[in-house]
Amino acid sequence: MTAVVLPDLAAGYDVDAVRSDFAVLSRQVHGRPLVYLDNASSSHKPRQVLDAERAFVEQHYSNVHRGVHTLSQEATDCYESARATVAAFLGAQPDEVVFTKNVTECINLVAYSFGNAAPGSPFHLGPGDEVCITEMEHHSNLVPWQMLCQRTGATLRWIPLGDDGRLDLTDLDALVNERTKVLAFVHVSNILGTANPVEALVHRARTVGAFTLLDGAQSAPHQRVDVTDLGVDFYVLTGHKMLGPSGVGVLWGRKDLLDAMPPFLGGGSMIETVQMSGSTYAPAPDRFEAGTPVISQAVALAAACDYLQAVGLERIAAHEHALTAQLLDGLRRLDGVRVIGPETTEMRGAAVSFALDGIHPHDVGQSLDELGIAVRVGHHCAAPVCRRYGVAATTRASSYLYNTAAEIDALLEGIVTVQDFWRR
Amino acid sequence: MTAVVLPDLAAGYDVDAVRSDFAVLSRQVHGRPLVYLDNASSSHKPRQVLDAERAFVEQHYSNVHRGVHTLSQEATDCYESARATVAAFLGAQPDEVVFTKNVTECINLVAYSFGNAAPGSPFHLGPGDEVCITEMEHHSNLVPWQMLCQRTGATLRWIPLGDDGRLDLTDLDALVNERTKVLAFVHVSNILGTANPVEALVHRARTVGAFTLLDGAQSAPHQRVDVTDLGVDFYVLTGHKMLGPSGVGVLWGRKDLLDAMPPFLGGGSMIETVQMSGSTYAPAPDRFEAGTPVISQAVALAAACDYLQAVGLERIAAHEHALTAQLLDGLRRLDGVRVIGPETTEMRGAAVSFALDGIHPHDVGQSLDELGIAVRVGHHCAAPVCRRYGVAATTRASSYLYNTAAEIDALLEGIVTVQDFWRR
Amino acid sequence: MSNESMYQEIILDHYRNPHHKGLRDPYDVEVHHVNPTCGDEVTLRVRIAGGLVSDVSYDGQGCSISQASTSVMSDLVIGKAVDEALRTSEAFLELMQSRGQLEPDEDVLEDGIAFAGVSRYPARVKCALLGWMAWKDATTQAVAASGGGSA
Amino acid sequence: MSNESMYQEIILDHYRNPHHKGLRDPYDVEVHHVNPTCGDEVTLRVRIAGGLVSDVSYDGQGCSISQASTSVMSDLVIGKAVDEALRTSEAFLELMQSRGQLEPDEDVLEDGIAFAGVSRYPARVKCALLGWMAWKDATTQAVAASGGGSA
Ligand SMILES: Cc1ncc(COP(=O)(O)O)c(C=O)c1O
Ligand SMILES: Cc1ncc(COP(=O)(O)O)c(C=O)c1O
Repeated sequence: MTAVVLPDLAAGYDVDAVRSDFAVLSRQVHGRPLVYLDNASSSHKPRQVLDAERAFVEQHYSNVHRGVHTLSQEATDCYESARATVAAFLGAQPDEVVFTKNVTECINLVAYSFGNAAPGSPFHLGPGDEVCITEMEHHSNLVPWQMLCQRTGATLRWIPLGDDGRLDLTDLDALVNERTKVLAFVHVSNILGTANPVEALVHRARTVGAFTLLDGAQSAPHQRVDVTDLGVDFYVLTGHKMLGPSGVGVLWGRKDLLDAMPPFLGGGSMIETVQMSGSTYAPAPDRFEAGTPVISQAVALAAACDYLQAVGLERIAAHEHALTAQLLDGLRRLDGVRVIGPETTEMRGAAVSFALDGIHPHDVGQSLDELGIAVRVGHHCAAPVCRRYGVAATTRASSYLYNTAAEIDALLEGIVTVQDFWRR
Repeated sequence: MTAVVLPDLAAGYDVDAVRSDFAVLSRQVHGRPLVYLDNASSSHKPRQVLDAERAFVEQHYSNVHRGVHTLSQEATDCYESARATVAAFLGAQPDEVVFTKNVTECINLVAYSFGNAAPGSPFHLGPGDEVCITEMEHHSNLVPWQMLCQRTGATLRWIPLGDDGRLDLTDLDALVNERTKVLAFVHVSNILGTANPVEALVHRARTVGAFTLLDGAQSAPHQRVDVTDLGVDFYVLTGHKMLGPSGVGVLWGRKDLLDAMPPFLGGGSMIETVQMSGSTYAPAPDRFEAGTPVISQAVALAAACDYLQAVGLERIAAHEHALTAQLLDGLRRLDGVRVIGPETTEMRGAAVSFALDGIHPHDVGQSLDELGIAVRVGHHCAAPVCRRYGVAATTRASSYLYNTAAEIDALLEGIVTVQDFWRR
Repeated sequence: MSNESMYQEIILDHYRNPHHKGLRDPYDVEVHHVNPTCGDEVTLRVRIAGGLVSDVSYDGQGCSISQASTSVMSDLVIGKAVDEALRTSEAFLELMQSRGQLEPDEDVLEDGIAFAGVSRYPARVKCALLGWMAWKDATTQAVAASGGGSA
Repeated sequence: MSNESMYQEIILDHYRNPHHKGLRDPYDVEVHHVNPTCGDEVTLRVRIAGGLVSDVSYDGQGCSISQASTSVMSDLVIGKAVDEALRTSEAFLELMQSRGQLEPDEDVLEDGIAFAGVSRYPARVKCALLGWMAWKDATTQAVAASGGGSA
């Protein structure tokens, strides 16, 4: 319905053209040009995405699904086309795509749905059953499973981290075993940057008949993803990290599983028949979209997928790879810097965590901010990782399609300035 | 952070001034000016709300809460001011306000949190305990309680409907009794228009020590709400019906209850400490906002609250009251029309459901659409109400602050045209 | 109503004077289908004899689209070989899923082409399919019960 | 760093040369407080005698703001009457919650006024309050244990 003008990058990766689509990137912070390196936390949104959402809301908005009037039919068309776009983005079918509010809800959806399964159902968990995660999970792929295990009496196990910032798979066969019902792990770590060996883990899970859930919050924004190639049962992502708005996440699940799983949230639109005494539920994806869905956010997310594909995910990945190499290389040349996570660009994403000797991450982050450089400091919702590497917190720089080599240089210089200031 | 120009209505209710803020209202549908009377399903959004969201996203966006850099601090400020604005809108304190994706999630949040409570907790339910709702609930305030009762073994009971479209309170004392843990009911019905006697119901619930939840999806948009005056324990609303975007809902709860209730969704931001072996949780409202919240949607909803208050909720209520009287009066003069719900304007909202003899609601809705008139047809997510009044579906017209007396006339004339067409 | 109305004269005719309506004997299979979102329902009987759809009869209530479409369906399938009738129902299904993008084949769908406009209204597609889905369900059951392929 | 920096010289001085740091005897109550979002922690001892805060000592680790603020706090409360010290801590709390809107009173907060800028950074307010909250907790416990009002 909405014509969106996408960047024309046929001639090569023109980062300036990309940057011009993001209003905030021309902001000044403390009198310096903003250097935004907090993309693993959330990305900015190009005007194409904002325009698409606004055009939809101003011309075609209405509630979806249940109406026969023109606006409601147009809104339904826009919403369902958004589902088709996101599905195509993941190499999937539209009816395998469930819209939620964020990736955290997606994971809770799966965990609660399993928790609602009756004994005898393939999704049921009880004492003696196990859920396996890893020590590098974001709290959003950790706490829901802790809570599920608490409710059901199942046992939570985890694959530990090695000293190199990668999973230690030595005991994989013991950790993922015949009792394992679910293996849930992160595709690319938001704190370490580590990219995990999906194939090996999925292979092991399949061998023992465990369901697999892949947390794609940090992969979908940065690389081409094909859920069939990945071979997992569930893949989840969050819109705000991939040029979309806050308030939208996506659960992709195998259709046969989604149709068989018990519902999670109850309410309008997820039902088939409702009587006071009991209800039956609609097939997926409706079954998992109770209430008025995140309509305009889904439309905006589809525009973000279009934008990413117009720029080209391979080109984005290559661009980020170069920036990451530059950053890792630069950090290596500095004194008093320790990278937490893989120190080379093999099997890794663009998030780079580090510690500066004797300077608290809060002070690093705040001092960099005074230079206009936005990085994230803290435990990055992965407290066990910090504990594993003996730090209370890290400083993390994470680049995206609109960052430049000059910005990485600015960060590296900024680190030196910060070191000088705090070591006076 | 964002200057929003609000309508100046000091001089009286100027509906044309209000209309000029809503782009879609100047649309044509099937060659006729759009007459949008589907507001109980979802409302349109004025440019002030869209501008506020866009200004935020283009200048101050970042993830909230966890960052020390300037953008993240600004975004946190905007998000937390939005919470304060919504709290003030409800006569509440900011830390009693939880942002969700819609009212359906709010109700599930409360139901699942109660379901997660351990035996001995005041929120725990088990066999012998009861949840009481009403026969006029939206599926979103019905299915979550059915599911909770299924999980816990508690019993679901409901206050029945009388022939007049109002609750039949004859057996109230038996239905809400010493075993009742929760009384959940709708403030204003989305299908019947009925406004419920909150005071009497809350009084009974308090007498037996039951928690009360009021579904304000259809009251918050249309009248001044003060949660303290209402005397309930939980009040829930949804943004998209009150000039806000899709993708945002609000749970208000008494702070002592929110702080004591077990968490619902697990993940980032809702935790205090996380170890692989177990976690502790943050106080409310953070405890109930797992993952990246609906940041820009909350900012937009606050702008919607500002807009509603600038126009004046009393004036909006009075304007709608006049339109509802005009519609009920007009329907009464027509042959072959049956109003389903209260037939006068006493204790009622602006949603008016009706049936045309011998014409299926689908055909009514579609034929009205061909005249440019948008109404909703179906069971309006309240199937038990349709069953109660012996219809498969109804046609519902629902007005809001931007509707005009001329539009109500257009609907009434449209009904006659539809009757003529289908009775040929 | 306007020219671009989904309510073509053909549809209105079938709605006002439905063909083959009223349950009849003999039959092989009877089914009852409901559209839960709007409460429309149909009870439908099928008789298969010698590889032919020898009779279809039905009763039900619902909107003009579901009623007219069931009437058109019965006209189209009665007397056809089961195979061919199933192909016709596939063609109708395809038309309904086309979101107004398909030019229907009048040789195959006859009066059914009047529903092309309905396919632009997702909320109404289910109405148009109610009777067809009931027929397909009943026919599949009847063929399976007769223990044979479709001939 | 820029002029509008939250890192005022006073803060840096206290951070580099913290006052009263190192756990000391005698004491009435010892508490351990952690800021879960960043892992900063402090162990703090309080001794109350004759209605006065006669000693505060502490150890801990954390960012410059939490360390400097604890140092400033100990300067401000040691030797004060418990009542007065509690009022000082209220004044500091109020300053921290002011989002940069309050003009701090130097007579009451002395070096503490250097933290006015920190109140503009919600993420850092908790850092600035860590030591104060620990002190308040310990003092309240000590007063309660001594079985008395605050005098
Ligand atoms: C009374 C009532 N409750 C609950 C809901 C559900 O709202 P939402 O779909 O925004 O969750 C609605 C609206 O659809 C409603 O009118
Ligand atoms: C790997 C990973 N998983 C999950 C999340 C949670 O995402 P959200 O907060 O959007 O739910 C994040 C981001 O914060 C993440 O990086």
